[in-house]
Amino acid sequence: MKKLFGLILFMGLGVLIILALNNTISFPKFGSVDLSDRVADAYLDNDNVSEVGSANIVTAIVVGYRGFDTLGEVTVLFISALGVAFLFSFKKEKRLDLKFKPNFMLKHGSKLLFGIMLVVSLYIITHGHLTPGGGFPGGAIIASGVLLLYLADDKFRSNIKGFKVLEGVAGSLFVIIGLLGLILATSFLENFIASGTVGQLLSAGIIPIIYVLIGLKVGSEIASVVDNFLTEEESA
Amino acid sequence: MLWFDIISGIVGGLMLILAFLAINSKKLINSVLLLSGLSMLAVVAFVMLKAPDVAITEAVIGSGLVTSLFVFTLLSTRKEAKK
Amino acid sequence: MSAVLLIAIPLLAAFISILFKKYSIYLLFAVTIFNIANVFLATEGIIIIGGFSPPLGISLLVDTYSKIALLLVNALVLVIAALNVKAYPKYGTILLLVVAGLNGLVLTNDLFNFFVFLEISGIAAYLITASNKKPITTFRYLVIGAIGSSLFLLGLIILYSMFGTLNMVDMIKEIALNNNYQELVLPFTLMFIGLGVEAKLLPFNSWVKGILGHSNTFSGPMIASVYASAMGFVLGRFITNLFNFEGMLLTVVLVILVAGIVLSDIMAFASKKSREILLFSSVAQASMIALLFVNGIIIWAVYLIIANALSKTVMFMIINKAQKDVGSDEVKSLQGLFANNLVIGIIFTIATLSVMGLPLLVGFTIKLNFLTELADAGQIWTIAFILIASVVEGIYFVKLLLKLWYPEGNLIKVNYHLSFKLVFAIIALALLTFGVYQAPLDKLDNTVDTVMEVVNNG
Amino acid sequence: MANIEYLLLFLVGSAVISYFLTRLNSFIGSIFTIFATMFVFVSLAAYGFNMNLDTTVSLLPWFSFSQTYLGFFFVIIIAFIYLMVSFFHPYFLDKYPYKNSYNLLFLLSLAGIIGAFYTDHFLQLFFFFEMIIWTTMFLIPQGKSREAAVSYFGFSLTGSVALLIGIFVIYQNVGRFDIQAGLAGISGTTSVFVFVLFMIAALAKLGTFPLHIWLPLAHGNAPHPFSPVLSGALVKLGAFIGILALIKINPIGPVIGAIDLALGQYIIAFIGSLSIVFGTLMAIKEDDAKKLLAYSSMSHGGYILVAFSALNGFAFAGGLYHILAHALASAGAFMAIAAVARATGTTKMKELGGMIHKMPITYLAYLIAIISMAGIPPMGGFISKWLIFQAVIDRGMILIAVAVFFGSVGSFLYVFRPLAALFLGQEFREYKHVKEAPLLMLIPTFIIMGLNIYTGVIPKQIIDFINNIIGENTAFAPVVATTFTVTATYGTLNAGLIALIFGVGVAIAFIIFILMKKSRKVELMDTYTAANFVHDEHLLHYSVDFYAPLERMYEKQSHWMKKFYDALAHKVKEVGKLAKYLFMSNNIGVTLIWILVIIVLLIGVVAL
Amino acid sequence: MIQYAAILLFVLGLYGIFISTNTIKMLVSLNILEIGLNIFIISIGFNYQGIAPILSSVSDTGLIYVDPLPQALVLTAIVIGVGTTALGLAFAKSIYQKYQSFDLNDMEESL
Repeated sequence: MKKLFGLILFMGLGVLIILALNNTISFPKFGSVDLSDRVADAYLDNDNVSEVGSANIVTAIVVGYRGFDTLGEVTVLFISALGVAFLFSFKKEKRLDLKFKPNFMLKHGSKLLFGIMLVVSLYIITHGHLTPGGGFPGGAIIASGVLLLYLADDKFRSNIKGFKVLEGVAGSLFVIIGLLGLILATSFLENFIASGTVGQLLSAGIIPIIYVLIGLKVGSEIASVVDNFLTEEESA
Repeated sequence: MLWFDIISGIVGGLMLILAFLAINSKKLINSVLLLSGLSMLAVVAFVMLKAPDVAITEAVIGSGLVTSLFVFTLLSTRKEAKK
Repeated sequence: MSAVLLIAIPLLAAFISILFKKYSIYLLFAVTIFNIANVFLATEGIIIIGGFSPPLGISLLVDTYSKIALLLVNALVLVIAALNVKAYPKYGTILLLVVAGLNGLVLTNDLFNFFVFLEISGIAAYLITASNKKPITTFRYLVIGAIGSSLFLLGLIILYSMFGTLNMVDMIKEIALNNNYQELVLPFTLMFIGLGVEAKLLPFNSWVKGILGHSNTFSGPMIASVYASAMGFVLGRFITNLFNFEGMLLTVVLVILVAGIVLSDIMAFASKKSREILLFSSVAQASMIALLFVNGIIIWAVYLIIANALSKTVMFMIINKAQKDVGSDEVKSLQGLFANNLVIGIIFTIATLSVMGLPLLVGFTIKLNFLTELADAGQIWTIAFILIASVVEGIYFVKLLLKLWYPEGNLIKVNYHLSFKLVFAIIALALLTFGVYQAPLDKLDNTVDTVMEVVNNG
Repeated sequence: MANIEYLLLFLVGSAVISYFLTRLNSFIGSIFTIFATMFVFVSLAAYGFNMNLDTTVSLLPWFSFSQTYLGFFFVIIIAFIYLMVSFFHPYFLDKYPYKNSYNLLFLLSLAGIIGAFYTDHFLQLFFFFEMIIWTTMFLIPQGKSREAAVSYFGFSLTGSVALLIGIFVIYQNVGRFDIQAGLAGISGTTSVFVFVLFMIAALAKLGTFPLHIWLPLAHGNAPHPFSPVLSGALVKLGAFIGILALIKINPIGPVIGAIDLALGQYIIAFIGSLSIVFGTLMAIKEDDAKKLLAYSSMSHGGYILVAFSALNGFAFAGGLYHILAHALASAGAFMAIAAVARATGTTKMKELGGMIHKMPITYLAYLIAIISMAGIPPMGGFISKWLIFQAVIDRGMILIAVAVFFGSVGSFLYVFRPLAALFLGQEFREYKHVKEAPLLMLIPTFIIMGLNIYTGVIPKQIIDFINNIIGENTAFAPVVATTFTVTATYGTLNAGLIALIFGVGVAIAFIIFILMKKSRKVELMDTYTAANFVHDEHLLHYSVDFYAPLERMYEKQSHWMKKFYDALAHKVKEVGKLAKYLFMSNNIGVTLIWILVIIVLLIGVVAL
Repeated sequence: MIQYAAILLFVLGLYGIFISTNTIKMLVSLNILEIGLNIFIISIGFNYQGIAPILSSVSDTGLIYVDPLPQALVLTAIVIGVGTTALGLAFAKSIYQKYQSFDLNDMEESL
């Protein structure tokens, strides 16, 4: 009864929101957005594009125009990784037992696969300013590789301390690059390296550098979260 | 445009159905897997909406990592539940 | 110095601190002290980030209003962390992130950036409340908080699609040009609810009971005073500059807030647990602060935030410490708490009387002044409701005070550390001093008459 | 130092000093308090009568003061009561749990009172009101009961909140907080509104009929030396607000033709008379002497209300006179009972008896006080009641006149009960070693005794001063008075002559008593009835079940008001629980529903 | 169409949180809500004629792009969502360790 009642109620809310949006004249109709009166128009402006130097405008926005958001976003991930570690900090811990015997192929194949994934992720991260992708998916792929290792081997335990160091250093470097912008240029996170030619690998100023840092940070954070989820308190 | 609307209608409808099933499924693991499927459909939607960056990220993070975290949580408690 | 350091330095310190876990708390002290100094040195105006001019990039906004907020937040975090350094030493990194998040909330001039900081401080708050050892209540807080921030995000996205900008100052100008309030009701409602969840306005705040009702000397003051005051300032900025409630929306918001005040006080009246009494009182105060902002009484709302933060810090710390030592927060089992702790008792009494708004304390000055301004605005019914609620408030606080002062049966023993007494005494003295000597308040009055000077200037 | 501001600062300063002195030694601290109070009283008396107090403000910029005859009349009475009571402090303080703060709060509340009557600004009036409330609120629980303090605080706060709302209504209409201008500036519906709010404040402070529950609780359970202040001094704040509402605001309403009186005033007079009747009936059955006197305070509050709502020069004068007379009488009575309570440790009538042998002076003080209270010549209470009767009859307010007479007769019935129970009758064994109160406590006893008689014999100076107040605040004709007489509509009262006759009568009776003294002291158990020995000494005590038939009559009805307020508090609590259930649920779904409701409401109503 | 579906997904997420008492279910619903929100955000920048906002070279002119800003926002929002979900799961797990259940109704003293 509660389910039906709730469904009607909340679907009603959804319909109401849709109706309200349709009634709003300033709200553009789906599929016919006019960018000319939006900030986004400026991002696609040729002068701005060559100033930032990133062919992928989304990357230009994520790391360039709204780099501060990204710093915050990394921080969110950082703090939730911290929190997960905080909640799972037991006196004695052990690997979660997945209860299946990995065979030889799986054990070693997974390591090979991990290597491939690492390379792929590095490619994605470093080409973030040219092609879709970038630090977040790249970092996540690194983490997925680690996850794969965990799944393939029941005894596998990564070096959490290493992740922590990587996480801390990458994060610090991010902020330090930002501060360098404040010192060398005029404002925080400002680009202080020549942008180069749009479309080339070594272009877009600090964007690739930051994206690499983001990739490392995201990767290590998610990996440590995964690690935390795969440990449990050792029952004595 | 018409094709876009038709396909997006199908994708949207499927997503709604998956979401409803995920919410109402009896078993938690089914619910989590349905969520993963929903996430995959979202990737399709993102691609259709010309957002490749988002699609990649959602594919890796949304449907991959989040699902595995859910599964791990369920796994880690499974044997205790049997007791 | 650039105001961006107020966010960047705590973040840097937080990232570094996980490498040196043991020293994180000292890093926190250094950073908050640095921040407090920085607040005085920071240049006012729009601070550009990333080298892109405002509508393109993210910018920060520094004015007197945000400086007061920053000062209060950083100083309170410093004090609360210092007092809890023995009991809760592990929270250095999280507190650094809290500082960064709340500073960002107060400073940012970009709606989406605001959302990001809302999430940072929100997640930090979940972790702080994890120290309550009540994971269920924290989980509930997390879910409600996530819903709230999602609603906020939905609202701001609708605003973006309507006006094509995320910059707050820009947005305000665009909205003024558009001049059709009808269209803004949906996004503003969503955003107001989103903020209301975090600012614990009444119908959206069911998490408060679980969180503050089981709080300890650390989480209690952190949520009830640090977060409450930061959210109060933020809510003020949104209400006075962006929302500018009109028509039906104004009516509904006023009703929500007035009902929030009255009902929270009544709920406190019905409570038998000391922490519940305090938490309902702070819910009432939060609604009161929002009500003042809605009515455009900025300066007294700011004072109310400050006074409330100070007194709630003291009250929560005293009660939560007693709860920890006694093992119960029922008023009945805390009877006679102050019989052995005279100084603490006097300080608690001063803080309580200030919240109640009794003469000689700063709460009275604030109450009388904002009531006068409400009367100027013709809100006689609001005044009546506030005052009727204050009768209820007075009665439950007096009941609480009398029970805490007069022992029944065995004397309970609670030991307060000297540092507690010292800090609290200073706060109580401040409440007393500003209640009697108001010249400095009047001076501030002239500088904070607008919440966002930049908007008004051009 | 005749500057009000300095006086206030002096009081605050000496309050702090007294705290530390009392900490050192409660006796020294109390002596200091006496001197501080005395200093304030003397300064007020020396300069205030001629309106010579300096009202300039230099150190407290927020404040502004002005002096009126009306304010001074109240201030000097209350300051006097404070001074008298402070003599009791050295002997009582040691018993209280927080004796250090006793003197501090006592002096602070005096500062509040002086401020309240001298300010000319509404918000400051409220400031001082609240200050009085919270200082005294912490004094009361030092006595017997904490509930009493909560009840006192609750009703007082209700009153002051009503006052504040009224103040803001005035401010909204007049645009300023000036008391005189504000009261003069409102009219029409607004003035009715303000009148109602102010009257709520007055009724709450005065402890009259619908808002009287706190009175017996607070008076009965307050520390013994504080009860006289409460009853003699603090409730008079209500009378002050009442005057503002009834005389100054005086809203134009429908006029009742037969008695030529506005409906508002008539209602208040009716409430006053209800208060008289209720107070009297409740006092008759009360066993605790202090509670009995508290109910008598309630009925006297009714007299004051009736007097001011009659809108008549004699009644106005009578009301003011009654404020003075009742302050003196009730202070005297409460102080006598405090002295007894100090010696015996109880105020229950059935546990006391025969104190006249041990404490004759206290007995005399009590006797004189209750004579005044009952309105019997030659005490002050007689003159004031006489004036009020004149006015009530003059107005033709039949119903109210009946109540007023009933109260007068009723007070005979109850005031002598404590007299008989406490002081007369047989001695209890356990009080064998009781002694008369110490000299320091007898000083105020004597002074008040003297003043009680003075107010009843020589009304001239008092009436003259009251005439000043009449001239200042009203358009009524002044009351004609000579040294010993007062003249009203239906004749002239020669108080001096009556006192003389009364004095002669007493003297004759006393001589007869001395000459023909044949009484014999009987032990309590030294008696028997119906040939049975008495085993339980308490049962024979003749104040027990004195009005048993009467009591049985309204046993059931007596507590309905209290029940009403208890039920109110209970209802509020239930609303709170309901609200907790509705808003503070553990179920996230409930919050979601609220979010949904508000979005739907706003979008549905506004956006679509 | 997809925009409406997004909003309906959003409210379905709310509905899921409304009806479920199970911590895992709540987090699943929260994720549904976030997916809906993300699609909605992307959809407000969509244009039927638009192409993905990646330039092949600077000289390209006259092309219509979809709004890149919402995409950047969603990128951020997704990661934030993961953070919240991970933390929520961690809390769910610690609730489980304390009460041996994911269902909040099973916990008597849950207050």
